[in-house]
Parts: sequence; structure tokens; C-alpha cells
Amino acid sequence: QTRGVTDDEIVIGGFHDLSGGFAAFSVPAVEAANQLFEEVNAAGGIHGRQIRYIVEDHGYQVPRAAQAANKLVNRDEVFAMLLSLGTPHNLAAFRVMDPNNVPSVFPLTAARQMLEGPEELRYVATASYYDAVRAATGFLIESEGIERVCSMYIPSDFGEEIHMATVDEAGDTDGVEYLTETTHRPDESDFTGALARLREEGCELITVALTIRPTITVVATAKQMGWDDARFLVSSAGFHTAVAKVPGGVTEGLYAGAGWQDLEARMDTPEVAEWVAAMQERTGEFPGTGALLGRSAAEALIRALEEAGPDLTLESFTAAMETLNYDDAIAGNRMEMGPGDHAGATEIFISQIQDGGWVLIDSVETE
Amino acid sequence: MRVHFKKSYDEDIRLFEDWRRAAKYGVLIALMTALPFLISDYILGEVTLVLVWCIAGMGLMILAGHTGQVSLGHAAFMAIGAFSNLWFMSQGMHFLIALPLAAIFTGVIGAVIALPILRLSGIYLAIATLALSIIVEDIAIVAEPYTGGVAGVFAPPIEMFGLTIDRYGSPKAFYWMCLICVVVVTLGYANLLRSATGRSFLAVRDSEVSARALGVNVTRTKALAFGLSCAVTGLAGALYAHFIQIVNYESFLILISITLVLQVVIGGLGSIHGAFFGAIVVGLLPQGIAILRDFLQGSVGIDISAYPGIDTAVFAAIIVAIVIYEPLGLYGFYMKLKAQWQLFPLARRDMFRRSKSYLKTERMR
Amino acid sequence: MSLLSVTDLAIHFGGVKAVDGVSFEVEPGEVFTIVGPNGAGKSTIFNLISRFYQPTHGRIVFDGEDITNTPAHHIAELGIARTFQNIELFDHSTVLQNLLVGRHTKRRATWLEDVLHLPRSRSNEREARRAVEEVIDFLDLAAYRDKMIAGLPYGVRKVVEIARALACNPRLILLDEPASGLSVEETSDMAFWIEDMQKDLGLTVLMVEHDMSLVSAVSDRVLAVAEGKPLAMGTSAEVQSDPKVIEAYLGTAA
Amino acid sequence: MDVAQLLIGGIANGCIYGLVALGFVLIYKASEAVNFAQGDMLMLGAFLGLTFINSDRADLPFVVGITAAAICLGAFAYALDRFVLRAIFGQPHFAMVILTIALGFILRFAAGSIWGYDPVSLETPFAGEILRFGGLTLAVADLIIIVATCALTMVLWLFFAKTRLGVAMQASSQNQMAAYYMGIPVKRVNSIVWALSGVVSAIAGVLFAAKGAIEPAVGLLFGIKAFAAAVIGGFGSLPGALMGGLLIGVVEQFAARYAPSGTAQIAPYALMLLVLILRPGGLFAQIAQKKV
Amino acid sequence: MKDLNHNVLEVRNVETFYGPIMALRGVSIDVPEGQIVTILGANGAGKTTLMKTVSGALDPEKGTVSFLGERVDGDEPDRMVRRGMAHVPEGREVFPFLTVEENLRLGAYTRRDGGIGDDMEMVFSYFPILKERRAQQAGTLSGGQQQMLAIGRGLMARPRLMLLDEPSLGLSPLLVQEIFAIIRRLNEEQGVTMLLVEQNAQVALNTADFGYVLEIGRIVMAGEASKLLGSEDIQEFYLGGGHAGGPREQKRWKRRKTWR
Ligand SMILES: Nc1ncnc2c1ncn2[C@@H]1O[C@H](COP(=O)(O)OP(=O)(O)OP(=O)(O)O)[C@@H](O)[C@H]1O
Ligand SMILES: Nc1ncnc2c1ncn2[C@@H]1O[C@H](COP(=O)(O)OP(=O)(O)OP(=O)(O)O)[C@@H](O)[C@H]1O
Ligand SMILES: [Mg+2]
Ligand SMILES: [Mg+2]
Repeated sequence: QTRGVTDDEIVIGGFHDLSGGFAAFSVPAVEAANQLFEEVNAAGGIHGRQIRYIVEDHGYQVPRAAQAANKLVNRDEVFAMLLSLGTPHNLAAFRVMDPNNVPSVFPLTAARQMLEGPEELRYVATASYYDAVRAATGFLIESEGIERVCSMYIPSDFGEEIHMATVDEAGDTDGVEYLTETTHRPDESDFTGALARLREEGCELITVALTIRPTITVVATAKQMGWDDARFLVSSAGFHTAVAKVPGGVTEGLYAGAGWQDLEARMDTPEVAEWVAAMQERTGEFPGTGALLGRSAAEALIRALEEAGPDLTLESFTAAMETLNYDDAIAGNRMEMGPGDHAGATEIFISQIQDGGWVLIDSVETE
Repeated sequence: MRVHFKKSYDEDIRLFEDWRRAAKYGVLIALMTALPFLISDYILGEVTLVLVWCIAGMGLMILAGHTGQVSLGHAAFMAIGAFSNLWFMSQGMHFLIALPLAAIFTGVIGAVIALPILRLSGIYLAIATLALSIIVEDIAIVAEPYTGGVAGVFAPPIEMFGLTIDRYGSPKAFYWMCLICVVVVTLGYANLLRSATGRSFLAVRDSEVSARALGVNVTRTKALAFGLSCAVTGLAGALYAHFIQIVNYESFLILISITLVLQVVIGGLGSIHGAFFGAIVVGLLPQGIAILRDFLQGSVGIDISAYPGIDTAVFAAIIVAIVIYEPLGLYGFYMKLKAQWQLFPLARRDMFRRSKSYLKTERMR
Repeated sequence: MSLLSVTDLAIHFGGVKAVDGVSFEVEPGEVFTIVGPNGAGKSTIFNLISRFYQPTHGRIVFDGEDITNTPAHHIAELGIARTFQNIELFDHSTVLQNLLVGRHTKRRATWLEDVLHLPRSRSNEREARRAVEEVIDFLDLAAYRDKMIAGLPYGVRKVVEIARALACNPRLILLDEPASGLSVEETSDMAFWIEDMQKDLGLTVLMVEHDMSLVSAVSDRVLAVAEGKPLAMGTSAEVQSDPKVIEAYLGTAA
Repeated sequence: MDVAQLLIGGIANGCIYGLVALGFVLIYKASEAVNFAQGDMLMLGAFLGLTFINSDRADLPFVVGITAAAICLGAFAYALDRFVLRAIFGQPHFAMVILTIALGFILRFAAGSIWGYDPVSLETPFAGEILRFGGLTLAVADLIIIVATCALTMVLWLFFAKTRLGVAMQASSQNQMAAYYMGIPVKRVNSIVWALSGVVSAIAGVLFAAKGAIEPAVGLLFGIKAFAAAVIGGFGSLPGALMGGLLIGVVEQFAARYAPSGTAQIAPYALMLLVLILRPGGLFAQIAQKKV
Repeated sequence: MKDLNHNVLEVRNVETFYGPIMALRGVSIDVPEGQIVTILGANGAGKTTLMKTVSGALDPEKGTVSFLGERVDGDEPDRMVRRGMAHVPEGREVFPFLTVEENLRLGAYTRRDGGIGDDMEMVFSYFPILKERRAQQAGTLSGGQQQMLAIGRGLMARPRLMLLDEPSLGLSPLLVQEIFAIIRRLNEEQGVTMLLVEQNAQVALNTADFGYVLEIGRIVMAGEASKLLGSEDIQEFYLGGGHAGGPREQKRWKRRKTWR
């Protein structure tokens, strides 16, 4: 008997930040996942089994995440974890998941550590921040003829990855120099000083690893300073419809490198339109990044469970995951895994804000 | 109501005023020792975490409850305890040495930090400690050789007396280890309170002016209280690191400090019991709510999880209710229950109705 | 040699000259009283002696030692204890605990010994309890021993404050209006206690008081001050009959 | 030149800190309670403003919308004090701290449930508008913030110092029982000041939202910084709150410009520690040594 | 003239608790219009508790308080002030961070008439030092100066009934005389009714028309002030008379009061 699997139910767990600083990712992701699960369940489930997604809230506190993991693994005996949020939170949870053979499916953190550990238990959805920013930086260096790059980041696991990606890409490209960086805290709200410094140094491309609100302020402030030839690049964390929608066009021209495509530009795709309508019905809002990630992950899980057949075990699940290979219409990327390759979509999409919306300019295949 | 006839000063100095009390706590300890055989590993894990919170809570209680100095940044000292313990262990030190050493190290750092910020009090101290904890967060990233930077450090399993103590591998052993720590810290705390040092803490809390007039060196006393508090919190941090098994700078964010403050206030400021009651609430209530939520969904079909974040909101609402019902914390409630029990059947129902009360400025010190 | 000698003491708060050139000497074993109108600077003199304020001018010598720059928390150790006009007790502790804090300067055990409750800590505790019980007995506080200060009536608190000062085993005790808020009967008790302090405990008493019956009953010498300056000095009767004192302080009916 | 621009940026941003800090100080000044949900009040104000102003919502003119938000939040804060906080009137401030922390969680939950968790932007008539004088630039939004903050600080300061109700509020914070004996309805006065703080928070929230996107958790981070600003200023002093905000705002910019990267982000906190160590009561100290 | 039938204040069978501690055990008193009524009692008898219960700072558990014919128990204290009751509390309770002048103005908080300035001058004429220190923060005044301020602040309300809890606390002998002269004058000239608690029973009874004796939360004696002055028990326990002539040591033998 496989844990979390009964004749009529598959129990999936997830720990999330539903009440803290990252609720903007977690809540829509959970909503989107639940939306799909409800659809699947209404259609009879997977091989006759209903999906039950138990979500625990940790409010971005590690001890509560450990408690949640303990509950989900030891009490609820979940089959797998889906979309769990937070780097240290996931790392702490792995300690109880691994001995119990609970796979971690598409955690909501793009830290590279999410793939370290027992291979059959680790799956990530898209390229890491590192890969995405590195690829996008490389693309911009080439297409825009940039020679001096810089970065602005919050010294955290997320910020460090983007910083390192920038440094590494500059270091590996001839004639390109990594100049400097400025460091920030998530609570900062004005960047005159930092931008003055980067401008002084002569930065041409600046990778930005901040949260959404500060990102908007950075771009707006640069415009305000009359610094028009600077190019700003954000990772998937800043690749959000709201950024493009800021009134007054202050974010015009911002670049993003992410593992998926913006939704708004693809509303003519029927699947996208249908899903957006369903989500709007459900939450009253146009789905954002979190929802898209939640949907993608849930879809991959469903497909794998379907593929694994009625005899669901960790082995059959692993095998099924490794055969996943399909176009994710909603994320606009290709989900592809294989033995030894547990990172799903690895294509990087480079977009820019033009006329109040994200426009895809290019895509790069990593690896 | 029992009346004590005291025959010697020792009866006041003793930890337990009579054999009944001693017996009561004896039974409690026996029960706690036997607990791993009575409950599942899941609940045991939760109880273990509560024990860790008890220690951290006692650490803050020394400062906030007994010396009247509020710290909004105590998670920083948990961090220092955790990282130093793991670093000492990584240098080949045995856990049994690394653990107390981490506590001492944190205590010394606390006392040193205390010196410049001692002149502060009230919210000024609170915000200064908050700033400190923010700075420590960033130091934890910069001090990569010791803290593992953003990636953090993994806690190695503890080898002791030929057995491995691991939170998940051998939860019972880990639990007992925490229990021993709790008992030791509680004993030390109780000793402190019945001594001149403990009274000087109370004196500083209630009236700095008279404390000084009576020869209490207020600065030194505050530094000592801060140091002791940090040492205990550091110890909790070290145990916490082994409980979570991986710590990085994000394991000790401000929210943890705030939770600690919440814990001691809800428990009841100024009593050791309070630290325990608070730990139970903060440690177990969210799990209780989650289980109740699952139960509601499974049996009655009420799916409150359709409202994301409602667990935390319910938790907060319960905290609101507790504070409104018992502003002085659960310890006050416990004392009332006890008094009613002892007075039975003479207790008046409205005996503990709150009478009107008024505040005066605390800006005059 | 006098126990306490104050020379030309002065302190200013902004424009207010609270104390302005006061000198006096307190002899060992005497009861020395300072009287004067409200705001004359009496409490301020106490605060200067117990080193809460730094004088702008002047010298304070206790038992041959210049204490003008001694930190406040060393004063108790030297043997000076005090009470406060507005009562400064540890409100959330019991009477017993309050008095035990009075023994703070007599402890020998370090904090580490206290945490581990080593023998020296325990013997300290016993010794403190014994000393405190004597004070409780002396001031008849046994009924209140385990009561919280917060719920005690004003008069009892007043006595507890004196008890706490006595628990320090001082040589000089400063009493700031010990009888204010006490009834006639309690005031006469207070007179006996002060007498006992002087005679039985061998204390020197420096007192500020407005109740002239108490002042006359116990004082060996009285100093009258007004507006920070000395006005008259002498026995209680002498000072009370001084016309300047009558005009500034006592009024005609006294 | 560079320095002047930094100064302007710092001042504009510092004014927002100051504006939020005003909300803290108001409540403290009238009851010596610290409202740890102040950041969340800001967030609520921002969302209310957005609901009234954005074109896909009520689509009211900006000034009307901000007024409506201020009225709503004021009424809400009044009710909050009247029906929840009043239950612990006269109890130690610690109880209030915990209560407001818990209320903050509930407010964030409520906001998330009502407005969703995705960041949204406020539409303002002055978005992206920039003023240039000499080589210096100043966003119109910043100008409005500076003017509004200074004006509010001034008005509130006058209110507290000069009006009968203002002095009564101060009295209530210093001695509740004596204030009652003066005939001051202390509980009602507390509710009024909460309402006032709600109004200020709404204004702060809308102006804050005008500079970028908002989401339910935004108050959590920002509240702490504004709290710090209030404390640096000397908690309880209205001009102090503004000064504290400005100090943090300006130092932040200069640190980002000149301090070595990796340490710049903690400069405001380090500075705050320094200020407090040198002046334990903040810049405009509101504490005093007890006269015994 | 003094109308004995009209009571400004009537307290009936009041019981007040501090948590489980019963501080008033069924107290009834009357304060007739235009009179000065004093309450005597040892430390901890419950005098302050009674005053607070009357002015609404504490709620009685049982019993009623009527002021000007209206039941007021359970009301908030500010309502009493609006009805015309001023309470000068025990222990000063000034607003330490406000100036002397602001403190005084707050005394007239509920008044809307224009006489506030005149009354302020009146208070200043009683206590000239307050005028001198009008801009000083009240918290830095000396103990006696704060007491003057508290009394002055009470006068600013122009009350119909004034509750004075140990007004002479910490005042110099000269000022004690003046305070009682002021009390009498206000009573006679402006007809202010007074309820007075005072440790100095001699002065209190000399000033008052009527007196109550409160012990351990109960009224144990009541009567005309002049009668009480003559009473032997009162002489002995409250006026320091009794065995005044006897040797001190004899009195030291702690005698218990008859009704304890
Ligand atoms: N910290 C201070 N700031 C300003 N003035 C002060 C301060 N302390 C005392 N004073 C002033 O100094 C004078 C003396 O005060 P002090 O308390 O010594 O008087 P006192 O003689 O004890 O009077 P009382 O009999 O009323 O207690 C008073 O006028 C008082 O206002
Ligand atoms: N806050 C409190 N908590 C508990 N008990 C109290 C409290 N305040 C007063 N008491 C008790 O109530 C009784 C009456 O106190 P109260 O202050 O009314 O006495 P009093 O007659 O005014 O005394 P005094 O002359 O000392 O002012 C006392 O026994 C006292 O111990
Ligand atoms: Mg004095
Ligand atoms: Mg009294």
C-alpha cells in the first residue's frame, strides 16, 4: 500500500505562505491548483481516485513549516508535496520527507538546492533564477551590444542567485565587464542613491532582484532621473502582469527573463482564455504569476498521476514523471523531463514591457 | 484553603513550599518522561518543538517578564546560538560541549551588546533590539564561513553514549534531550528567582529609582539579565537548529521574535509558568486549528480552507479572544482556576470580575 | 566628627534655584530635621545626598569620605538609606520581597552561585531573611508580610518603605515626610519608631517633615530652609519660634 | 548636484515614512499604546483608495476618492477601538501590543480575501509626471507627498498643542484616572484618536500606493520602518516622527550611493541604533526622569 | 440656608471589591446640600475606595450611588464631572508632562462659560507659586506644589460637590491652614458641598458639619461634627487625645480599637 493513496483518494500536501510576505505567490498558486483538482475530481478523478490537496500555512516561518511538514508527512501521510513555498522551509521539510519517500513536486522556489538530494524525490518546474537571468543577460549583451553590467539585489538566496548569474555571465563573455552592485532590503522604497551610483559607474544593463513594488520604483526613478539608456532586467520574480500595468508607462522598456510567457499577450490561445476566465470567475482577478505556476505544477502532477496508472507507487510515479513531455499551453513552455532530468521547462523567455504589456522578444534554450 | 505554618526560613527558600507541590511536579516530570510511549511520533515531534519554545520563552521571560526590558529581536540570539553551536560542532567539538558553549557564547555577545543599548527602555529598547536583529540577519549572510551564507548549514546528527540522537531518526531520544534541557533551565531560573540576583531584576523592573537607592547597580543588573536571557535563548536556538536540521538567515526572521513576545505575553509576563503556557499556545494551537480544519472538511463537509490564510486568521482571532478575556495572560487564568478550586464551594462566581483599571504614563522612569 | 557634612550645596534646574548654598552637619546618633515651605528644596537636598542629582556646586562628605562624585548605587553600601516622598516601592512584589531587596548590598554570592543555588547563596538567603524578620518585627509588619504592595493602603506602604530602608542596615537614614498620610495615632507610632531607631538601633536620622508635632517630639536639631536657602537652625523650639520661620512656613496659628 | 538630487529623493521618501509614523505617534500620544497594526492600516487605506479611485472600480476623481478612503478608514478605526480594543481599557500596554499584532494578521487576511493577493497599482492623475528645475528632478507624486506630510504634521501638531481636545488627549495618555476626573471621556477620546489615525493612515496609504504597487503584506515591511522612524524622532513627538522619517529616508539614499555594497542596506538600522545610543529618548525625547 | 432634607449625594449599601478583596462592606452615607461632610478612618479603612466608588472610578458590586437625585453607580467618571462633581484624588495625580497652566485648564474641561480666566486668577491668588511656575512641567514640581496644583485643578471645575481625598497631604502647616480656610470659604460663599477625607481629624471635624467614621469597610459611627469632636472614642483614636498625658511607653502597648 502506497502512502497517501487509497482506493478512492490521493492525498497531496503543500506548505505555503498564505498569511505572510509571500502570500502573493502562494495564495494564487493554491487557488489555481485547487481549480484544476476540482475540475479533475468532478470528472471522476484519476483512475477513480479523488485528489485531496491539503495546504498548510506557515506564514514564511521556518518552524511552522517544519510543523506543517511533520503533520503532512506523519499525520496526513501525503503521497507527495506540491508547490511548497520557501527555500529554508523546503530544505527543512526534506528532512522528514526524504526518509518517508515523499517526493517534492515543483516547489515554489527557484533555488538550485531544490534539485539536490535523492533524485527520485526532486522535481522542479522551470529553470532556476540563475539560469533564467544568465540566459537573458547573455541575450541582451549580444543583442544590445552591452559591455558593462551591474546588479541590484536583496542579499538573500533569491538575490544572490541573480547576482551570481550576472557576474558569471559577464565573466564568461569576452569584452563584457561586471562593474558593481547595490544591495537592498525588501522594505526599501526609494532608490535615488543606488541608481545615482550605478549611473556614475556607467552601468548599461542592470539585473534587478527585488520584489515587485521596489522593482517598479527602480524603473520609475531611473526615468525620473533622465537616465534613459539604462536597461533593467528582472527575473521571473518581477515578471508580473502588474508591473506592466503601472499607470503612466513608468515601467516601459523593462526586460524579464523567465521560464514561461506572459498570459495577457496570449489571450488568443483558447486554453489560456478559458483558464483565465475560470480563474477570474473563481477569484475575481486576472491570474498572475503565482496562479500560472500553480496551474502548471498541478497540471504536470495530474498528467504524471494519470500516466502512472491505477497501481500508483513511488516507482510508477517516478517513471511517469520522467516521461512527461508536452506543451504547457498556459505557461507557454514545454514541460519535458527524462531519466536524470528532473527540471521541467528549461526554455527561457525574454520579454519586454511595451505599451503596457509584456511582449515576447526571444527565447533561449538552456543546458 | 490550605494554610502554611512556617517553622523555618528554609521553608520559604525551598523550591516547593510543601510535599504536595513537590509531588505534583514530580508526577508531571514522570508523565513527561513517559510521554514518548504514550503518543505518536507526530505529536511527539510537536511536543518537542513546544519544549524548545519553552526554553526560548524562558529566555525572553527573564528579560521581559522579570526585568521589564522588552526585546523585539530575540530571534537574533536564537540565531547566534544555533550558528555557533553548529560551528563548534563542525570544528570537531562534541555536542555536549558545543551546546553549553553556544549558550555561553550567545550570553556573552548579549551582555556586550547590552552595554551600549542599556540606557534605553520601553519601546526604545524594543526598536533597538529589532534593528539589531535585522542587522544580525544580514551578518548571517555575510559571515558565510560560519553560517553557510544564504544556503545555510545542516545540523549533523548528535552522537552520544553510542546512540544517535536525531529529531526524525530517533524522536524519543531527541525529546528526552530537550526535556532534560528544559528541566535544567527551569531549575536554574527558579533558583535565580529565589535569590538576591533575581530580586534585583524585579527591583529594576518596578522602580529603577529605588533599586539604585538600595544599592542595585542598575546598569550591571540589566546587562546581566540581558546576558542570561540571551544565553538561554541561544540554548533554545541551538536545540532548534537540531530540531529543524537546517538553518539559514531566514530561519530567524523578525516574525519569530514577534511570536516569542506573543508567547510570553499570552502566557503571562513575570512567571515561569507563563513561558510554558505561551509555548503550548504558540506551538500547538496552529496545529490544532489545522487538524480541526481537516476534521471539519472530512466529517461535516465545511471547507474553510477555501479561504486561504484562514488558519492564521483563526489563530489570531483566538489570540485576540485570549487577550480580551485575560489581558494578564494565561497564568492569571490558571491562578484563578486554582483559587476557585481551593475555595470551593465558597468561591463567588463574580469573584474575579475585572474592576475598572486605569493606566499612568510610563514615560517617567 | 560629624557623620554627614554638606557644604555650600547648590543645584539649579533651568532658572529655578532649587538649592542655593545650603550647609549643615549631622552628628552621629542625632535626629536632624529639615523643615521649610513647599518647594523649598528639601527633597532636592535628599536627592543630592543620595546622588540622584549632581550638584552644580558644593561638597557632600559622609563619614570622612567625599561622596560628591560617588555613583548613586554605591551610596547604600556606604550606609545611607532613604525613603521617598511619593513612595517608590516595587509594586508587583510582596512586602517580604521588597524588604529583601533592601539586603542587596549585603549579599556575597555571585549570580552564578545564585543560579546554581550553591551553599553560599543559601546562607545569604537565610541571613537576609533573619535580618528582614527583625525589621518586620520592629515595625510590626508581620500581618502584611506576604501581601502584594499594589493592594496595600497608603499608610502601610509608608511603613514598608521605612522598613526597606532599615533592612539595609544603614548608619544614616533619610526620611522624606515619614508621617504624611498617617493618622494622628500612626504619627505617634512613627515618633516612637524614630526614637527607637535612634536609641536602640543607633541610627542617625535625617528627616524632612511638615507635621510639627512629630518634628518637636523627635528632633535634636532642626534646620529651616526656604527657597533653597537656609533660614534658621537650632532646636525644634528655637526654630519654631523664629519669626522668619513663622512667616514663611508655620503661619500664625501654629 | 548629485548630492542635491539624493537629498530630494531621500526627503520625498522620508516623508512617507514620516507620514506613516504620524499614525503611530497619534495613537501613542493619546494613549501610550503602540499600534502594531499601523502598517496594515496603511495597507487598508491604500486598498480603499484604490477601490474608490481606479477606473475599473468606483472610478471617482482622485481627491474625492482619497477623501472617501479617509472617511471609511477613520470610521473603521473608530469601530475597531470601540468594539475590540476598548475591552482591554486600562490593562497593561503589553496586552495592546499583542492585540494589535493579532489584529494585523486578521486585517491582512481580510484584505487578501477582499482584494486578492496579487500586486495592484493605483491610478493617479500625476503618475509619471516629473518636475524639472535646474538639473534636478522631482516626481509630482513626491511633491504631493512632501507637501501633504508637512501640512499634516503641522496641523496635527497645532491640534495637540493648542486645542482643548488635543491637550485632553495628551492628558489621557499621562494619567487615565485623573483625565476622567477632569471630565474627559477617556475611552471616547481614544476612539477619536484611532479614527484620526485611520484618516492619516488612509492618506498615507493612498500616497504610498501612488508610488508603486500594493498587496496585502505591504504593511508588514513598511510598518516596521515607519515605527523605527517614529522611535528615532522620539515616540510621541509629531515633528519628531517627520524628522525621524526624513533622517531614515536621507541616510538610506546616501548609504546606497556611497557605502560599500553589501552593507548599505543595513545603514538606516545602524544609524537608528546610533541615534538611540546617543539619545536614548530619540531626537525629540518624550521621556523624563522621574522626580522623587 | 442649609437644608438638611435635600441630599446631593446618597450612598446606599455599597459593596466594592478589588478582585476577591472586599473593601467596602455595605456603606451608606448622605451628603446634604451645602454641607461639609467628613469621613474619618484608619489606614486601609476604605475611605479612598468609597470616594472612588462615588466618583465612578470604581464600580460597586452591590448598592447604589445617587447624585442630585439620579442613580449614577456604574457610570463613567467623566459623566459625574459633567453633572457637577469634582474629585481631588489621593496622591496628586497631576499630568506630569503638561505645564501647570495646562493642568489647570483641564480642570475646567467640561465648562463652556467664560469665567475660566477669572477662576485661574483665583487659583493663582490662593497659590501664588503656581503662577510663578505656570509654564513648568507639573512632573517637576515639588510634592507640595503638586498637591496645590491638584486642589487648584479641582477648584477650576466649579463643582456643586467636591470630593477631597486628603487635601493636606504633604503641605506645609501654613498651607494646611489656608487650604481649610479655602474649603470653608467656598462652602460658605459659593455653596459648594464638600465630602472630605482627612487624616488630620481635628482640623477636619473643625471644618465639617457632619462626620462618618469608617472602619474596615463599614460605617461604625456617624454624627454632627461637634458631637464627634466630643466623643471619647474619637478623642482617643483620631485626635491623639485619650491617654495623651500618660507615659509614652504605655501607649506603645498596641491597643486595638474597640470595634475591630
Ligand atoms: N527636575 C526638576 N526640574 C525643574 N524644577 C525642579 C526639578 N526638581 C525640583 N524642582 C524645583 O525645585 C524646587 C524644590 O523642590 P523640592 O522637591 O526639593 O521641594 P521640597 O522642599 O521637597 O517641597 P515639598 O515640601 O513640597 O516636598 C521646587 O520649586 C521644584 O519645582
Ligand atoms: N488595588 C487594590 N487591590 C487590592 N486591594 C486594595 C487595592 N486598593 C486598596 N485595597 C484594599 O482596600 C482597602 C481599603 O483601601 P483604601 O485605599 O480605600 O483605604 P483608605 O482608607 O483610603 O486608607 P489610607 O488612609 O491609607 O488612604 C485596604 O485594605 C486595601 O488593602
Ligand atoms: Mg519634598
Ligand atoms: Mg486613602
